[in-house]
Amino acid sequence: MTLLKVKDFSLSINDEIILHNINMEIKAGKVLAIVGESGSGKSMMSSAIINLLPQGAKLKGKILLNNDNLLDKSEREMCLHRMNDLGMIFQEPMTALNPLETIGTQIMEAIKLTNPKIRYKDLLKKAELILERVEMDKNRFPLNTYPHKLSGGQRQRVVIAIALSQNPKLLIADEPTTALDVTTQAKIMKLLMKLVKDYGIGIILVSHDLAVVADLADHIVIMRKGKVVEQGDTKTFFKSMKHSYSKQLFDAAKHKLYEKNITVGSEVLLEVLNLTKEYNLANKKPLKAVNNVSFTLNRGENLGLVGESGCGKSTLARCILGLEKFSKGKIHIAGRPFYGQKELRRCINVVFQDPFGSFNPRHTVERLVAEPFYVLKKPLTTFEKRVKVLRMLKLVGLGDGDLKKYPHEFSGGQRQRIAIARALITEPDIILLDESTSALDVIIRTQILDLLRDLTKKLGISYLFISHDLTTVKNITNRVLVMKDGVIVEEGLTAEIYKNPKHHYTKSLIEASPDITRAIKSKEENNNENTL
Amino acid sequence: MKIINLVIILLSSWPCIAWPVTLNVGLQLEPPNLDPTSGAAAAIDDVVYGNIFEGLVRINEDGDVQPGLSLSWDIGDDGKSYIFYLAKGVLFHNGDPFTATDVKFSFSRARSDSSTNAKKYIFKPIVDINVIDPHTVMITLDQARPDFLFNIGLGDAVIVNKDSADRNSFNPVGTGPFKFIKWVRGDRVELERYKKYWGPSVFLEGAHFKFITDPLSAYTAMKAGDIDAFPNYPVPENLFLFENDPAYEVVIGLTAGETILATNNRNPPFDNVLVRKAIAYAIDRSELIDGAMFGNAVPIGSHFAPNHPDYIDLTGLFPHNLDQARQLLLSAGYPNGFSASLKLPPPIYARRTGELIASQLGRVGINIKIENMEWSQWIDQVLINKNYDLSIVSHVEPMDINIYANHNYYFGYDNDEFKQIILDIETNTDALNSSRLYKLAQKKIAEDAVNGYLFQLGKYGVWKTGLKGMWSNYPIRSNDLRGVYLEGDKQ
Amino acid sequence: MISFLLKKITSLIITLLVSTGVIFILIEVVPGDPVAFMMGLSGSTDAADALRLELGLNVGPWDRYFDWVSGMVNGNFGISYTYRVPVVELIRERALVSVPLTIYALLLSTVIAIPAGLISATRRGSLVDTSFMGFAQLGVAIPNFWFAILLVLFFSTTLKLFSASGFPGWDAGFFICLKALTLPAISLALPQAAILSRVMRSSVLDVMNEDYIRTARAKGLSKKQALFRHGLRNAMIPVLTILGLQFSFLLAGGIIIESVFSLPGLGRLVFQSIIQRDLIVVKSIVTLLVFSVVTITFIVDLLYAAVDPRLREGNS
Amino acid sequence: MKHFSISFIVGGGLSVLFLMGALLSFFWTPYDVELLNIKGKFASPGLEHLMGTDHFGRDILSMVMVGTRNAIAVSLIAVGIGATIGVPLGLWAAATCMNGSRLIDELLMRGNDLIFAFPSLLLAILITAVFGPSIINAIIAIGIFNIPVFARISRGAALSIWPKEYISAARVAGKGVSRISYEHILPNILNLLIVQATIQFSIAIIAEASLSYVGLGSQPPNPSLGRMLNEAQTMIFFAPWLAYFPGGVIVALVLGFNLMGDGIRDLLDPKLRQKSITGKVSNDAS
Repeated sequence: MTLLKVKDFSLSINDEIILHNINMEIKAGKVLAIVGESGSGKSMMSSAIINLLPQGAKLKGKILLNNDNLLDKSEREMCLHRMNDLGMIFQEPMTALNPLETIGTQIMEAIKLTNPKIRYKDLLKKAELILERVEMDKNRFPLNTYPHKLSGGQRQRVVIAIALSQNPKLLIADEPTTALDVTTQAKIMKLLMKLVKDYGIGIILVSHDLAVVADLADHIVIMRKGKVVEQGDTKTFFKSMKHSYSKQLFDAAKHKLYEKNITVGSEVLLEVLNLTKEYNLANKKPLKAVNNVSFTLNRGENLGLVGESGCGKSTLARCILGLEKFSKGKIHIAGRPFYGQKELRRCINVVFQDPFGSFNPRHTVERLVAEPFYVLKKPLTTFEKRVKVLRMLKLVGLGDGDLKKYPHEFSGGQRQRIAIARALITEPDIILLDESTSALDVIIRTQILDLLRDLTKKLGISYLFISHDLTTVKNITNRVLVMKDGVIVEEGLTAEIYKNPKHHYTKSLIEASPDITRAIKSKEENNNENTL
Repeated sequence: MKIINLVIILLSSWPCIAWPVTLNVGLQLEPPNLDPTSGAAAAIDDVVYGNIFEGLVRINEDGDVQPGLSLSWDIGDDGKSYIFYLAKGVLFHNGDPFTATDVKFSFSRARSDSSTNAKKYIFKPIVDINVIDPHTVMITLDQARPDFLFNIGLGDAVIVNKDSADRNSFNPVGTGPFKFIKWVRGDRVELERYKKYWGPSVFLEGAHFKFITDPLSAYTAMKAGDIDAFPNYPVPENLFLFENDPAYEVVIGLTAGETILATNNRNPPFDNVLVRKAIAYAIDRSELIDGAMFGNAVPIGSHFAPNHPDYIDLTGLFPHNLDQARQLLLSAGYPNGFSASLKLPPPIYARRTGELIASQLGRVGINIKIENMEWSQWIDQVLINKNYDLSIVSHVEPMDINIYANHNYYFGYDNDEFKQIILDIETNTDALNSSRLYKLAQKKIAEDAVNGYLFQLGKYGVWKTGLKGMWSNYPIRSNDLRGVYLEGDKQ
Repeated sequence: MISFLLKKITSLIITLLVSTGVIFILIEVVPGDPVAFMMGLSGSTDAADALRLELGLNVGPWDRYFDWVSGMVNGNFGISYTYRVPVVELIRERALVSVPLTIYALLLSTVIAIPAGLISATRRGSLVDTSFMGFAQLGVAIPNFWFAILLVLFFSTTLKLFSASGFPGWDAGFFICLKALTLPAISLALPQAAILSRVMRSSVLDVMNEDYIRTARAKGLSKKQALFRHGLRNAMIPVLTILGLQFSFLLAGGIIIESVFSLPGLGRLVFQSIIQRDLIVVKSIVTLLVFSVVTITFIVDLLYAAVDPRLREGNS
Repeated sequence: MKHFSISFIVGGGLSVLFLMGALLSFFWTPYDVELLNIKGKFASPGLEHLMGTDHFGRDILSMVMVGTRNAIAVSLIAVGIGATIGVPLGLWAAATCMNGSRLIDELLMRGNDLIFAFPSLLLAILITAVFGPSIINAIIAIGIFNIPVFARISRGAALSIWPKEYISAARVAGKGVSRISYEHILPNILNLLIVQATIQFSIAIIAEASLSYVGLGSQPPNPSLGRMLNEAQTMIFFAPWLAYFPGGVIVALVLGFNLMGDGIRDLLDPKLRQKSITGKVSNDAS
């Protein structure tokens, strides 16, 4: 039976149309996935249902919860609905909890709201029970734990616990796992699905990645620029989808493997020998962020480095870039020991993750891209610089007109192109790609990856691609290192590792990482089971 | 016999007193301590003189020497030896009886090497003090000193008690009509009538001296009725507001403060008498008095108090005349004037007069740069190191024309003729002669235009109507409250 | 927590030591001789020398510094040159006026500012908000001494509601003293209240944009409930800082107000002492003020820790 | 571009007005401020003297004009001193804090605390006790207390910029700490500094007024608003204009600059701007 029905719903904020004529429907105990890129309005949609919108929001149409229209409700009535019927989980678990209150009080507050007459003893019991429900061991995480003690995943569990504690009929999860590691992501998703089954809750799952939701959702809604592009039952959707955009998303989501016809030279460009980086923390024993790591990167080679957040991959990168002093070991670039000296710097450059953070907002593209010229021994004239910059911009697919523009005038994808231009401008032998595509929407991501692949090939540049995301690494590297807790646990040709990973961690990573083809397969399988 | 008169006056006025009251007296400066024999702060005498402490003799409102603890005295023909006949049955506030030994103690203490008495020079001439009997004491001087009697009437020469002397600075014990109760530092000193006072009993229950630094609060406190009397109201400009208010009485008297444009006679161009005369001509006293003192001051032509019998009016000596001034400057070799600094101490009269003087001298081409400074800076730079051109200050010491005889004083006036005059004054005993000599002295420094002589600082008494017996003049700094009473109903 | 405390305390002590040095040097270079000041225009020189001896001004600066510091350590601040009483006693008397005044003013400003800031934050953009913030702007702009004068004119001379000046002393009774301190407190409090309310407003606004408020609202809390249960304590953190600063500022900043109302407070004492070159008093008071500032910042830090668990573990 | 807020317009208007008046006073004032005319003292405001005359018969309007000029000059220079010393210190502290030795950072910040801990007015008084009262010393006294303010704020802002990836990029390009501070950090914290400067400026105006009120600061015959107020006190009962005009001017001046400061903040504050771009103003549910 229909739990929530969105009918001809439109939303505008300060007369700027955000959502236009949305129709969707979710049944109790089912999962509805809203998929779209940033700016598609998917988050606004979810906020609209629970009516937590910015000031100046105007809503049209109907949002029917059990056939009564939420849009007619007064704020007080809405509060009651949020208490009893609706729960919400947000994207950013790190800030979603009040830092000054224990998780216990925050959960119990929620419980007390739904049944105010509950006795304190029962309240405690219920809170602990719910924490167990979200698989938080009450011995490791007693109720009086403060949020800052918890990891992102654990906090997200607490947020879910809060939502559950009011046993809602509908749970809205806005990118609940985007900020988390793949393994955690998988766990959280599993948890959510379990809840659907146990409680018969309806879930609206908002995500930017088709692959994430493909095997979970019963119904998929594709959104773009505030409109619903296409929607349908997951079983049939992927076969029957017509809209080009849906197809794009689909292609972006299923990653083809990297063609292996590259020639790896014998010349060693980068050599890392027993590198160790220690941080000594106040009144704790020093933490080995990078622990005795060794590897080489040959000319023409495309090396991947995979690991979850906190595994030390970024620290390793910063050491290689000469941004951090390392405690032990050696780094050789072009056969010479590297400790941040200028003349070797020109051999290596970097593309960072955040397309917003990686440019000085007050500099023009020309100045930004030209910055690396600073390493050259004999400085170039402004003219020479401009010529080179223009050529490079053309290579990354930007026009001469962009020369005098400022970063904020570009989209995320374009910025990443500029970043690449900056990295390549001094024609280094190595570029280091630190999560360079993680912040991008799936479609853009594939484009950027293609660009990278072509360019590096064309210019004969080798790169070290650092990422938390196996699938990305998979289709852009020919060799891969898997890192965990500062140690490289497995190393080998990409294809090999994906076929039969040796280390259990690598296994878990591969299983956890969402893969749409696999997802669809599994879906069909359990359909068949149902039909049999 | 003066005493008798006083008593009669008091008795006659007795019936019209409603009832005894505790008087709130406003003072601008808080005394640093309450021992008049220590520092030079006039603020100490403001509170204690005549009220808590008494001397052998007492200076009264008109500056005359009156019997004090010594009811009468004989002076030897040589003018060197004094015999004082002390009052009997006098008790210090701590209960000790007052005897001749206390006199000996007090004076010896003031003369001793360890003494920090600012006016040690008073006791310099004493060669011997001997106690003839408990109520008779004889003091011998090195030579005749006509000003000795007056001097031992000053606060610095009051009689203190052996046991309490060292604590007088914060717990003063004297023989006066009021005894010290407490001192709320920064706010007030409380006095209470001393029941066992030897003299005629006073009318006031007690007195609270409240210290009000801020001139605005002086006005508001008065108007709000927090204060009954302001013996020396700090700002002349709003006096008229009280004059127009029937609830208040304003009595404008004189202080011993000759306000002068102190001039550094050492340095050029001021070592040149022509220049000094030029300045004298350039000064427009009426404008000063009108502008800076709002009309409430008396012009002076020399360093002498106008209410003193020996005073002669020399204000006409250099009448305000710009052309004369320019002429003199020309002949002195400064055709287009010169520049000089004018260092001003904090008091309002100095600051205001300073600004006017600057503009007045500016008219004859003397370009003045004003430098305001606090007292300690002023004392340091002007008084001690004589590092100044011009300054404005009021010399509040009574009968202090003799400072001109000291060529090391900050004026730097070194004139043998004048020194001789002062010497004569100090040694001579004949009244007539001394009067002549004083007039001579006044003339001399006026003609040499040692300093610019501006005006005698007024004493602006403001108090509630019906309050009688407050001093209207300040021959010496004192707010002797023994004769004060409130007429009519106490509001 | 322990390490946090230790760190704070050490920095506290160091600051104090350095400050004593700075103060001493500063005072040493101040020209003008207390003795000369006390002797006045016609003081005799040998008396001055005697006094200098009595005040122990005849020894070298180093000795004086060490005497002073070591004295202060065991609570002996020396004897005032001019008043001839122990400096400690002087300071005690004056502190009995200044500290209550400061607290009074602070209370006033908090009582006014916190609600005002809260209301204008919750009613952002409304008439109330704009008018409150308008007042705040005005409050910041008015020099407090000027405001004080206007207050005196109106309440003392015109309405005769309050006595214009002076302080009766606590033995005269609590409420009488409170009355005497009211006008000064108001004139001190106004600008502080203005500043505080602005801070309060902005910090509340910031907090209301936090994710955890959204979480709270998703629980079904109304906007106000969410703010009061989850927002306020977070919002108070910056406000605490300002309060700490203001306390120390008011403690020292009373000078002008104290003289306008001729209150026997620390400010006026030190001002007087500077004029009279009672340098031993100046030194001690300035040191004390510095000390109070440092300790108050220290206390504020402790309060942070009390409010914020992250600081309690010292991992921040 | 975002259109100007009302506060900016009002504040800017006031500030410009006063600046003009102050500038004008360099070339022309209705009367000579040093011209004393006892005969014409306490003239109430009228056509002859728009703001009346004082106890020396000086024209208040002229004095207010010059006084405003002095106040502005003192505040500008004082804030300038604070900024030119404080900002580099702050940047340096941040840089050292981010790269290796925290010691210098610690030292600098402790020094800041020390200055902060000093009662400002007292120090000013002491300074003038040492060097004698003068406009220069007023500037120094106020300037000193602006140093830690700017040091702190620029340090804080710089610390938030240092982790940015474009800084890493610059360092990958081999740029040194000082160069980065100058090329990348400073331009990006400028807005903040400008806003702070306007606030400090208005604070300085009040400070200058207070100093000259207690007789420190610019010396006669050179007029100053604070001293005018002080002199006016005792005459306020029969010549209130003596106090109202200078006082009003101070208030209006400070008000103007504060409002302008707020306006500038609204215009420049990166936070607000970002919001206006992304339109992400989270749950202000009505």
